[in-house]
Amino acid sequence: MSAATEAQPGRAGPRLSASIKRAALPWLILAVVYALCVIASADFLTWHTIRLQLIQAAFIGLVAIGETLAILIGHIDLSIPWTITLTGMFATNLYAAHPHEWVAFGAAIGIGVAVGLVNMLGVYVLRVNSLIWTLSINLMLQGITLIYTNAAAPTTVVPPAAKFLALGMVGDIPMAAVLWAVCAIIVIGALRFTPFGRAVYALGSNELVALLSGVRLARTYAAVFITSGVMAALVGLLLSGYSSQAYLGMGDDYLLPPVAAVVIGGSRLAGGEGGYGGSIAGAMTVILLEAMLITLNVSQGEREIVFGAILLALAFLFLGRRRR
Amino acid sequence: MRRFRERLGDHIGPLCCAIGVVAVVIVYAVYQPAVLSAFGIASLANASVTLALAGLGQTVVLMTGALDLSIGSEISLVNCFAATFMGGSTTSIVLVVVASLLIGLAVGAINGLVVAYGRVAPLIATFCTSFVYAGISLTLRPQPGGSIPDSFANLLTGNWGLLPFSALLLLLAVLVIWLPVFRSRLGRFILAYGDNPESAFASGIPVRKVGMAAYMLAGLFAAIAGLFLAAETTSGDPSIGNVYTLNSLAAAVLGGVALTGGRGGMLGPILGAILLSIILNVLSIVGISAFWQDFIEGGILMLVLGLAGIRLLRAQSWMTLLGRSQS
Amino acid sequence: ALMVAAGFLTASAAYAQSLTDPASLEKCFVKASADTPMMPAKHKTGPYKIAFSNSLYGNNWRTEMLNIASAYVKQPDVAAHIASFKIFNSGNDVSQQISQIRSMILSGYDAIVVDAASPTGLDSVINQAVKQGIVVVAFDNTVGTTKAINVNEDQTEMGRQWAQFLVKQVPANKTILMVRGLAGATVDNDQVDGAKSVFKDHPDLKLVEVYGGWDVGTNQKVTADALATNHDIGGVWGTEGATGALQAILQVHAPLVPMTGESDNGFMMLATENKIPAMVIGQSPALVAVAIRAAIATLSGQSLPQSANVPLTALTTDEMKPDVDFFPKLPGSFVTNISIPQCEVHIPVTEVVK
Amino acid sequence: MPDAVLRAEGLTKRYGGITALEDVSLSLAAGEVLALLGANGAGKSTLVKMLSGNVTPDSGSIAIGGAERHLTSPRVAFEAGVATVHQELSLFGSLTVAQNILIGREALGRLGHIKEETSLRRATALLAEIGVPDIAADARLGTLSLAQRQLVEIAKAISFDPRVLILDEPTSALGLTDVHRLLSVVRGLRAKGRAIIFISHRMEEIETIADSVTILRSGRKVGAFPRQSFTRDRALELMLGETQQQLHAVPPPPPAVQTTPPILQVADLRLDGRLNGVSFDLRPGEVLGLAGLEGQGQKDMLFALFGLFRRGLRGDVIIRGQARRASRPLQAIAAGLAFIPDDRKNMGGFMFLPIAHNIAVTILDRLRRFLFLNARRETAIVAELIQRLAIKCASADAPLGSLSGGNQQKVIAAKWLAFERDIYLFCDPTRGVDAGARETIYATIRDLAAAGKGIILYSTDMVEFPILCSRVLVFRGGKIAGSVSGAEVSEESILALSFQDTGAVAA
Ligand SMILES: Nc1ncnc2c1ncn2[C@@H]1O[C@H](COP(=O)(O)OP(=O)(O)OP(=O)(O)O)[C@@H](O)[C@H]1O
Ligand SMILES: Nc1ncnc2c1ncn2[C@@H]1O[C@H](COP(=O)(O)OP(=O)(O)OP(=O)(O)O)[C@@H](O)[C@H]1O
Ligand SMILES: [Mg+2]
Ligand SMILES: [Mg+2]
Repeated sequence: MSAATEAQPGRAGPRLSASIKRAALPWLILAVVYALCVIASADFLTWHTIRLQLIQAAFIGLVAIGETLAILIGHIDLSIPWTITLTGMFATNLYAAHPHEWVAFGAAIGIGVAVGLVNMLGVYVLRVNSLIWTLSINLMLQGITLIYTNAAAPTTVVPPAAKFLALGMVGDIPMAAVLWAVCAIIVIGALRFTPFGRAVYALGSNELVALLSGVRLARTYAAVFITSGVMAALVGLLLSGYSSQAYLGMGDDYLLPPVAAVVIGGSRLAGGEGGYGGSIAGAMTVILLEAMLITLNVSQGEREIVFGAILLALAFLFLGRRRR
Repeated sequence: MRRFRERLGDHIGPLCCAIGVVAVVIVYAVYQPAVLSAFGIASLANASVTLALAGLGQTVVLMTGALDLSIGSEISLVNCFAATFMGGSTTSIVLVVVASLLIGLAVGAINGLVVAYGRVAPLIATFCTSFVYAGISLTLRPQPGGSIPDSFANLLTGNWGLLPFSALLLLLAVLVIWLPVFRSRLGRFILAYGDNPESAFASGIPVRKVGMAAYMLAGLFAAIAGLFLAAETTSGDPSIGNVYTLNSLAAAVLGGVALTGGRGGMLGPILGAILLSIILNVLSIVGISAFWQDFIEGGILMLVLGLAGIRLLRAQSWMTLLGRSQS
Repeated sequence: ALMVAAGFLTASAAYAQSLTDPASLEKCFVKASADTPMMPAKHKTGPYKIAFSNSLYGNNWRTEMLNIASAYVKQPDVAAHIASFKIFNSGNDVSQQISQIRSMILSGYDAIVVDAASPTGLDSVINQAVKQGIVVVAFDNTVGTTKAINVNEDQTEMGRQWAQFLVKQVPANKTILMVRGLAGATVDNDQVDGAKSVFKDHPDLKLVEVYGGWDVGTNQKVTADALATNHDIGGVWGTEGATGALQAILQVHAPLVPMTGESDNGFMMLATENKIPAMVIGQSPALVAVAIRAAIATLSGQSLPQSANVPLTALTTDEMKPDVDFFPKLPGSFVTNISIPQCEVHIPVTEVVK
Repeated sequence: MPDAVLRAEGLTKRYGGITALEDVSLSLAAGEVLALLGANGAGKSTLVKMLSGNVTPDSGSIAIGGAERHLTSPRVAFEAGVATVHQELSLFGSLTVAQNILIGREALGRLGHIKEETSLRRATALLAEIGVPDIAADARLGTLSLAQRQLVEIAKAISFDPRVLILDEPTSALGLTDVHRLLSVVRGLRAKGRAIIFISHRMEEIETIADSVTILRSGRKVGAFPRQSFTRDRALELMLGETQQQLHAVPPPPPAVQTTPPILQVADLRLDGRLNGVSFDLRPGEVLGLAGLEGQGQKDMLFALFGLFRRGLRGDVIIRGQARRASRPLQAIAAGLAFIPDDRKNMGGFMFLPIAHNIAVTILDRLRRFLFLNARRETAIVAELIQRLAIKCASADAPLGSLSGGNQQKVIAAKWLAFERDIYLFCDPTRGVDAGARETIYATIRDLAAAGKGIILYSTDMVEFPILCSRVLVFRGGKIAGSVSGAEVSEESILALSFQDTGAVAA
């Protein structure tokens, strides 16, 4: 290495610190938001409270895995909410009829894969704008869910494994957080150390160059959208476990917050830059912001204004600017 | 002949929509002949006008190659504002109408500032502002209510013989806003900018102002839609506009407006909006369960987007195909 | 279950005469306030064409309500009055519902039953319908116009009764967690107004309010949040979705405290199982039947209050009987109060769960 | 000179590390045609962009009609009386010809509405005036050919009735007759007292039309003289400078041994109108040049070989005896091809990713050990290539975008050296590349040839063919117009073949 590179510390210095800054910023934002929470209520200092927030953050964090990948390749996945609901409904129902856990989990994964493939079809093959395509898929999935369930929550029988993953404890640590940590390690590892990760960044940086360099585009697109679908499906099962039932509104909170988590986490919306590490901080930030706004009894309207304004400020300052 | 085919290619979107509208209306009339009465026609017009206006607004922005995800919130905002402050007197009605239009222009200008001058990607920018506008509507009017005087409501939603006032409103919006804009240089600039921003800049077009103007026009159309909804429901509702964000995109795309900019007219989105609005009515008249409505709506959208995509698949080189990458 | 259903059918046949019987109507339709005017009767000969314009669909309550509507109009005594009955769903889109009602006006219905997407948004189209001689009855999400008959349960009274139950059960100086419904909704404000009218006489009780959005998951989440930061909760004032609040308490092993809620099967199951002092009063999905009955009665010449409340039935944990008041074999999300005996509305469970 | 219509003083422009233009001064009188000459990347277009308000100079001043002007935007330049025909056209495919020509200056009615009829009439008159009445003013621009569009662009510039008209390679896309029409329009404008800057790589045109000649080399003005003292040799010497001597000093590689079987055979390749039946062979160790005027199909040829055309391609591509015509780059890569593009920004590299990732992207599959990338091997390969190509960088983790253009180009070549292929397609690999980097790239090409690879080189820079190629195919109109090989390869012989029917212009 040393032979190959002419040392130019003057140029390396600022760039290195810039990338550290980029990686540190989400955690800094998280620290600030957490400090605000503590000021709002000292209870945020107790492990008990942190544990509760951790479970919520895990749900967002898990779907943010797929959203991070989608954003890294320069797209977006807005079909998550009704993938969650459809999976919750379908898998619990199936489990009630065939009480084997693998049936429920198999069905969930099947739905996730199917949704991912349809997303990939529109975005990669037909080259439809991912925002509009995945939103249409979301609408379609809503319709399918309503038709399938006849708009009634069918059952309260939930696979015990889903319950355990959502509510169980490993010592003093929530199982959901453990699951999240495991998935996070896998994703971060995959993005950093595997050919797949390289392909994701290459694709997000410049699709044409990726094509010319022999990156397997279809495979990468499929992997990204299928991961997103499967993570949403998994969270659908976990949420059913968490509430001991699937219900129609269960995906409603998963349209914006995963995107917000990724954006706060420092990934560039145009793709190619960022990573999942920041999204972890982003997911916790989103959950803590919500918890804080609840504690402070801020009205729904003010909450949305604050939310939109913060996101816009972040985008304007350093996130989603177009280059000229 | 070649010229003719070219022309046909341009108008294929509106043409398909027109055929669709006629077909749907025929089905409607078979199941319910009274729909062809004055009251029936007014009902159809009232049901479509809001989406048509939203679709026109969205189209202006799409033509510059950007998009506006805040149209729904803008509609809600104006709707809540009008229902909250419109008193009964003629002066207050006029004042509130004028103020509503100004609000539309102002929120559009905010979008334009962020996108054209702040250079934030349109998708993120309007995604964020949509939350801000929605939050303002919720703060203004935490629950549905307020009031709209009958005089104003009847003025916009009534009918004169076979002629519904709502259709007149749409016609007026087209005559007073759309046509003058697109017969003037501004309209030409909007199309040129959407066609090729680099060329537009090199041709001396004030590109940032054009981008800004497009969002302001979208805001203006959204404001008219919000006012019409206020008249139709005689009240304000902070979530009333939500359905129009995606549906306005759908109406525009159905009407043959390209998401990549530089192409589009007003007839396509209007017909697309009418088709989308009536089809849901017809579905329930024909006896299709409401649960199928989201499915069918999503299906129509996917179909149209997919068909547009298939057209693109004929691109000869990978460079044109990938060059069209997403916003 | 078939036997039960058959029994109900014969029983309801006995009520055939009383569907439009003034004395029976008076028991069911209680004037909302002393100065509520009476709605003039219509004298049309039956059977009638009735349309039902529903707004939101896609939650348990609405689905059961739609099933009840279909079942009710098939009961022989009701069916005798009905030439046709059709259900339209518009979703929570006001303009869609407006255009649907306009299309009903065109179709020449005698009466329109409405569960409105907006408390004020439909007023002008309803006025138009009434002008055409159509009887309009709104229920559940009622409407502002005085041209329509509004039928509902008294939400303020409901909130008040829950609060009264709690103030008797909760020791002094404790905190009461109020898990409200949807921010901004009229029903939510009414329920909380009723509750606060009671709580204001007990200043020693501290109130903490969160919004549970009337669904189980959100209830569970916000209750868990609230439990984390409040350690002396002595009672939970819950409404629809309180099952989630109860699950949150069980989940974090917080002390079990007296609770209130609506008639969710799951809530009653958990309350009886864990022997938690609880009181349920529920907005009944059978209100739709009452509204249909109001339409028939008005058309056949009876005069009803313009705004009427159906008497409430409260149940406490010790009164809850399995397979009568709640159903251990059915999902927790099942809304149990599918009959309103005061109004002679009896719907067998088999008609609601399909 | 009091009668100078345009006077530029000390114009300088830097893009990051690259100096596009340094301290260039220029003055132009009414009725004068000034020809701007220079090799590719000499800074001609940069100068033009400053005069037209598209780029603001880092330093220097511009005066028009004696008054100093800050040309901060194209609009300001138009208002000052400068109209420009850019190298990359500034037209709109979805508008009509008339709408394009008069954009921003449409005839307006009293209500501010555009009077389309008047515009149409004005545009038609204008097109007739420049001698192209065959272009319909109401035709959609997107339906016109490239040459027709070029003429429309010229009509658009002339419609400003500018005091200064700048034409940046206006003839590169035109055939002989259109060039004649254009030159007579320029003469007419000169007669009307307009000042004109004319850029072209075709010496004949310069000799025909120019009143004075200014020559740029590497961003500097290296000569200016009246037409009378202009000779091609002098101009070439000034344009190419010492580099040329230096380059000529390196001997060309030996011609390929004709007995080895061809590694690549192309037979009657066609792509609607852009390639009209191209056939040739490529042997191992051979460097085959694709020459000709711009846009004669050379680039399309490379794109077609590398699978960049998804459809419409006919004919045979045979690699090592197997039919391997590709419709996707992946197929081409699998068939043993590598492609080094000219458009660095859009086609070359990932500007925001580390250099190492840019290089290793082609060998991801080979670096895989179980599920993971073998980081140690990657680092070794990357380091070796950085050293071999003398890529100047702070570290292999620095983003590609932080490098100078020449070094970027080396990185792009490096990624295909990492993944060894049989046939290398070089598409103008030295565009915008400084002399040192050029040498490295030339050496790389020679090394590859020596290692028995087959190489196809397209270049816009004529001088590269004699020093690199054993054989050159000259393209004209999507066909091979002729070929030269061995010692015959020279700029003159290539030019002669390129100009076979346009050579008469000079007369
Ligand atoms: N495609 C482009 N290429 C280069 N620059 C561009 C491009 N598009 C926009 N710009 C920028 O936009 C500016 C000109 O935009 P425009 O003329 O619309 O601005 P304006 O609103 O008129 O500004 P002002 O208020 O300063 O007059 C230029 O300064 C340039 O930096
Ligand atoms: N926007 C830019 N960013 C970075 N470098 C640039 C930019 N524009 C031009 N350059 C560089 O400036 C130099 C001069 O380029 P310019 O386009 O002026 O050359 P030219 O003389 O017009 O060449 P040609 O004959 O190929 O048109 C080149 O090295 C080019 O790479
Ligand atoms: Mg300006
Ligand atoms: Mg140039």
